[in-house]
Amino acid sequence: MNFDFSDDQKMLKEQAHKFLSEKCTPKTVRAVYESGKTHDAALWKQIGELGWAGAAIPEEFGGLGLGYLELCVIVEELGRALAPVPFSSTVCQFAEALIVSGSNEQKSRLLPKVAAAEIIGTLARTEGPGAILPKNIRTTFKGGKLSGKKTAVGDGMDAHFAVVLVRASDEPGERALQLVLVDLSQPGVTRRAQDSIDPSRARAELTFDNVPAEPLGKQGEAWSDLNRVLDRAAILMAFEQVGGADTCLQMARAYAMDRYAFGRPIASFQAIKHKLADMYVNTELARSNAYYGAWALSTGARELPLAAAAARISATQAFDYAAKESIQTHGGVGFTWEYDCHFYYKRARELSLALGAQRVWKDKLVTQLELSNAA
Amino acid sequence: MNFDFSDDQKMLKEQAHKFLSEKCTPKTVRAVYESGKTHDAALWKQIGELGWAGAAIPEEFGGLGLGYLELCVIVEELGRALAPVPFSSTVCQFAEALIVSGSNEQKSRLLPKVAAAEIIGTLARTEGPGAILPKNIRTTFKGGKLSGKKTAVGDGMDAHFAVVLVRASDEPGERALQLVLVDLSQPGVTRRAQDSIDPSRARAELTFDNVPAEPLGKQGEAWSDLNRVLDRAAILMAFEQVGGADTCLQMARAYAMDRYAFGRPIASFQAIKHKLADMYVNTELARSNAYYGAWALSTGARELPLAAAAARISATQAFDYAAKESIQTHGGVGFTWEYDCHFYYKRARELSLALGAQRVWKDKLVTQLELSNAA
Amino acid sequence: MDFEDSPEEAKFRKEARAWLDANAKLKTTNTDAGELKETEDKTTLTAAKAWQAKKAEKGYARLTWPKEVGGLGGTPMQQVVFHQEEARYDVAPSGPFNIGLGMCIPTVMAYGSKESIARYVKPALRGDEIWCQLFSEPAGGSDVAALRTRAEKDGDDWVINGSKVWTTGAQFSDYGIVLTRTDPNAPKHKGLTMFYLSMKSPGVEVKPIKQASGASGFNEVFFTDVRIPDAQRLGEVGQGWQVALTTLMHERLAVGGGTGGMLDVPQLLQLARELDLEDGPAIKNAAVREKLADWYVRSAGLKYTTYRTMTALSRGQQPGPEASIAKIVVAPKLQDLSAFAMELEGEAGALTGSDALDDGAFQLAWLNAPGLRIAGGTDEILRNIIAERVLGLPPDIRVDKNVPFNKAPTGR
Amino acid sequence: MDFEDSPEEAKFRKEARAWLDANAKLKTTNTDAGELKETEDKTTLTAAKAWQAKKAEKGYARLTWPKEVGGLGGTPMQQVVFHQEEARYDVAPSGPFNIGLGMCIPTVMAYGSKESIARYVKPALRGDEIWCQLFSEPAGGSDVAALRTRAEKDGDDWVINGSKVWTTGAQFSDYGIVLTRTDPNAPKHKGLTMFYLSMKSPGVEVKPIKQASGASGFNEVFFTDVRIPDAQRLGEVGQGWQVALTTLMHERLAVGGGTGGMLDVPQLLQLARELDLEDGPAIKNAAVREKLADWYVRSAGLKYTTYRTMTALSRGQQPGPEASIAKIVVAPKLQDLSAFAMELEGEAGALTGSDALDDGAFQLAWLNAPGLRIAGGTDEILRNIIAERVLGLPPDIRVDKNVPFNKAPTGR
Repeated sequence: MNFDFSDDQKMLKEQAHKFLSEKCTPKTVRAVYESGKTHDAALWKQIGELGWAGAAIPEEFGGLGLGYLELCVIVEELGRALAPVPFSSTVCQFAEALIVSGSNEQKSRLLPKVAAAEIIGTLARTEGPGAILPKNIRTTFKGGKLSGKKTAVGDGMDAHFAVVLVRASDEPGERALQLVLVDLSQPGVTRRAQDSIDPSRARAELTFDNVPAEPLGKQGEAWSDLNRVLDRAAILMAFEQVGGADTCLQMARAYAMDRYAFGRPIASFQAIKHKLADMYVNTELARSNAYYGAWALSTGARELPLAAAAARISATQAFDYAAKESIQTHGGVGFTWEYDCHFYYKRARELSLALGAQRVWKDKLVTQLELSNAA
Repeated sequence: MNFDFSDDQKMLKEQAHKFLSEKCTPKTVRAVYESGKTHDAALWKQIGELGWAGAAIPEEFGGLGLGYLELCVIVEELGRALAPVPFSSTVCQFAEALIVSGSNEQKSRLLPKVAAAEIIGTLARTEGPGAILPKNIRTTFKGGKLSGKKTAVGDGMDAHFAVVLVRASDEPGERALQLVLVDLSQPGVTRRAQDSIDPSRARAELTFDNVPAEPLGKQGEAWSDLNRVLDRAAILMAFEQVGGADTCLQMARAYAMDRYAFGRPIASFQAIKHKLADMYVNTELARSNAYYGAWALSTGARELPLAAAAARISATQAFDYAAKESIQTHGGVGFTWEYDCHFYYKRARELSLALGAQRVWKDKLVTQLELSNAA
Repeated sequence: MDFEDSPEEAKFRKEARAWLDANAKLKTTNTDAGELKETEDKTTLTAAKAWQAKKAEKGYARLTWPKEVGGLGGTPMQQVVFHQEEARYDVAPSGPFNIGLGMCIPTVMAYGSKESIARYVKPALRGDEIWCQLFSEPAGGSDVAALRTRAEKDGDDWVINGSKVWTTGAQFSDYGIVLTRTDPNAPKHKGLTMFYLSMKSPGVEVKPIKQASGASGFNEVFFTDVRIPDAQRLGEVGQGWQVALTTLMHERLAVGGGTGGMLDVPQLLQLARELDLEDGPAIKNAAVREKLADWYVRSAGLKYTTYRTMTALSRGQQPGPEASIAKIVVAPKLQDLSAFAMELEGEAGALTGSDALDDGAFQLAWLNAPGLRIAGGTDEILRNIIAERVLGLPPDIRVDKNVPFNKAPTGR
Repeated sequence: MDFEDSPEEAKFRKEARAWLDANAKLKTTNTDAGELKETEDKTTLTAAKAWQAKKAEKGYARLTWPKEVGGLGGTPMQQVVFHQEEARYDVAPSGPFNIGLGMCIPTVMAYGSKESIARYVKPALRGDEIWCQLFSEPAGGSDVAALRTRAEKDGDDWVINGSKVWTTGAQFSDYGIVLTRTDPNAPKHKGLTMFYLSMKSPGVEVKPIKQASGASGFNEVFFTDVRIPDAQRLGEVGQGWQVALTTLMHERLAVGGGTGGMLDVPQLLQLARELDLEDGPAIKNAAVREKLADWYVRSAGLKYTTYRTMTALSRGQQPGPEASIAKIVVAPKLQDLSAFAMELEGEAGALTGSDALDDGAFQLAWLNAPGLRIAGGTDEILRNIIAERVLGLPPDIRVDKNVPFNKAPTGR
């Protein structure tokens, strides 16, 4: 049995932790919130220099080619530090879309820039509230030109490139869909900043007016490709969520030990002790599910879709619970702007919505159970 | 504002409470469990003499004609005492079926016997696990003869009469259904005792082989009639559930105050205090919803279906929680046969299933909200 | 059992309606004006004071108070009836005066001198002067009595130093009642003394507290050598906690009751009707329907619990303990329900404000919910209160009882 | 990261498999034989003893024990591997011996005389003699150390009077270790002394405890003037609690781990496939699917947590605290999941045994779930343990700490 990260991977995690505890403190997050900036450009640049963005990108495409297990431990630390950088959108989503659907030429052209964090990329799926279904996709791709509107696009104000889900023909259902790769610096692209739950993961509305774009992968395979990308992103971002949940637990624990009421640390009251114990249990379960996802992702196992859904659901539940009960443990100061709790509360919700709602993943999971018949 | 029972109704409740705390102790319930009997015949007889079974039955049909508010307070006390008598099946279900669908002749013939608790009646709907839908009803009624099989019939071994949901024609859907009234003493009726969660509410399988029976209400209206009966029974039995939940809270409270661990009553530990507080909150909410149901039932308000669903869901949740957490509060002794906790745990589940599962009532409730548009 | 007024209530409702018709217009929309942020803006405040004054002339400002002090000597149920009727009209909020009239002035009336009663009650009733309550401190939190703000005797005066927190309305208040520690060597509850003071006194500084939502509904108040005469003492020296208890009892009720105008099942039902999920309209989704039902029975249960409480009032009885459950039901439900709504919206649910569905009402509710679970008693404190006061369970073990306050463990 | 054996593990697995092939048949069905009720029947017990003896000859009965006492001096991971392999074969349960070999005999080995070790270890290992653990008492419960069973010195003997409860396997045990109070004037933990004794001693009476389900998995054991020589003392007089702590540590792990063969998501999935609900097949119902997913991620999370623990063992490290979460996840889930299954079945879900779907497996699980939430540490105690031992939070305040046991509050 060898179901844990290797010593080298743990060392990499430790290095990432050390770097971020110096370069990405809660002050860093607060600065982004209060400056009105969308992310910390300097930190993003350093992350590029460290090669983290390319950890899982093959060397032939300019990455370090370390592998996904290495990327997972890095993402966990980014999540722990609430790093205000476009890592998830660029590395966990955009890059994975290229890896899943991109041609060699497309990969060679863009992955090296991702690996160096020279570009920011994003994935644009949503056109409005509710379900994302083939029939709801109105953005069109005709004669190489992209037209339409996407909303709530992650890091949409900063992204240089986007992978966009579009309708490429009038056929019904999935067959009409296509993923396209678009350079957002072109004329015809209009961006509008949108207010969102987590300003350090700013979202934007992108309008396309006959913008030249290139197909990414085959028409008709876009829907299944997209779901493969989402599965892979779900596993990576589950580590981000586990990291966040773990920080909430540690913050709540530290505060409860330090805070005295009625002559005792509030950590000595069962209401607090049992709350923190539940946080711990949820986070451990989420961590174990995330590990299984990491294994599936790193080996390309056929269990990947099931592992991805389980990792995401478990991590989302753990982070949501830890973030809100950390505020509760802090009491009055917990919901003030001055304390950091609300950054995590907002990030937890942001990450829960980023790759689609819980119900979608729960449905996916049970579908996989029905297929595998091995719950 | 006059949203509470009257002083007279409260006095009646007090009398019922006094009577039952003498005549129906936990020992009475235990005796039924351990004797292998299905109910306490002597207690049932006394309840008949007190006229409780006829509290809401009009005087013209041999009842006291007091009204439904009076019946509600009596049922709450029966629930509180876990009375091992066929009151719910006979009074809350069978009698209500007669009142909703019966002809004057049928009412005159049977309601007086119900009021005197001279007969036991029941409602036979279920033919197997899962949903009860028109298409699933295979029991037939042709040429005045009843044939087929019903399962998990409440008090089925003791009932003298049953109201049975049957298929009276080959039309599709509800139109084929009919409620029929059948005398179970006739040849062709076979009863088989079934093991069930709550032996003091014994269930049985009833097989009908060409048994003469009479229509109750109109064919085609059976389905809506049945739902009206279930709504009315749900409100009455919500009081039974609230009574049971309240006893669980009182038992758990008394034990927690009396039981010392680590040199203190376990009632002084927040884990127990907050558990009991939650029991209290759930039970108060359930009580208030039940009151609203009582008002709707006693006035025949058009809000009755919504009130019934809310009362039932709320009361089921309160009793389920109180029963299981009362065991938890008792610790080791809580799940022994020797202590009484398990009687309530089992009764809570029995009552939750008796009138159909939670999901059915939740769906009903939302349907009502959609209609009323006044959530 | 019914929802009808008693004859007296019906009669009073008629009077109240007549007066309201004569002095205000019926609401056209169904918005709740009771929000604190609104009262921060000056014009609303001016309007509020004007409306308050009108009500005061008629005795409606606090109609349960005796006539001598400007009330009508009315019943609590008449108060309820008036609020029900007033809520139907498009009038300025009475929020800014609730704390003063609900907590501070009753304390002044109970413990103040004839002179101070004569001086302060009427202006407060008319809304000319607004009062705030200065109890909570950074060091206190749920343990209110652990406050550290010192009041030291200096001749006939007292000199106050320290700071208070979570003070609602301090930014527009003229006066406040302040709980101070006058004897640090006495056990926690025994060394306290209550005063009232002008918020305009030299050395009083008010700073708004920015919340996670970005808005500010509370303040910090700092006291630097604030000098007040002994005549502004309420109750005996060292008896401050007894004085405060009455006040606090009112607060729990006030906050506990203040759950109107909140997002709830109707808004979620509406959302479910508008949204399409993967398997069709959200309102047809079994999981959504179960959630709607679960939350509805809690909201309805609470609504009818309130009716039971009103009935007790209407029958001239003490309301039962069921009143204490409101906030513990409402606050967690709001947090879960609003998060669920965001999940229904999907990725677009991360948008807020004008970019979001319903102008981000669910998102805003979700941002405010944590505060609601804490302000006026955390979920945990409220469970303790229900366990101890309603169910009569033993209090938590107190290690700081009978210990001099300055010797009690603080971890420092 | 993978699920493969290390070379050593692979090698050992091969050996174990070869031995098992030579001595047992592979399972045909997938039933879990570890149930206690089965071991109550004599034939199963005889078979269990025979199989245990076979394993003992090879050193597989407790292969982590040193060779001198009949083990193989193997690693914990080899123990895990052997259990994995053994579980694939149709062999008699080892349940009856787990408590003796897991808790009692290690205590004897740690505190017993050379003679007693020489006398008792081997027969227990071979299953010739079965041991039980006699700690819990009616007055104790979660507060184990509050036990009252007295042991009084009489010459060279001790005379034991009192009673124990929740004793697993007492009905077929030959010996037991018993924790007694030898000094009621000392504080709770200080007045205890541990002994071992023959369950056949005069004055020992075993009575089964009937549970809510009607079955009996535990016993009460009564001691009336049971006389045992001082030579059967384990550890010093008054040191009983220290002796017991090792034993208890093992118990938590044992019970915590014992969650195999339980109803879980696969069975519920199967049920959902078979049942039709109002809106079609249960498996298509969104609310059912969400429940399946919620419970699946907890089961899977626990499974992979166990893999992490095994990995630590495999790497020769101490397993992390994550092992302590098993029961707190499994027990409430079993209670909720089984109740949910009954709800799916509707009114027919109230039937049990042969009249119910799947022979009432869900109904039986629901009847047993409350016991699982309590036995071997209640949900509440386990949360305390996680909070204190894993997160390092302060213990609950102890009012009975340095109080003489017979002066400690009992409410009597």
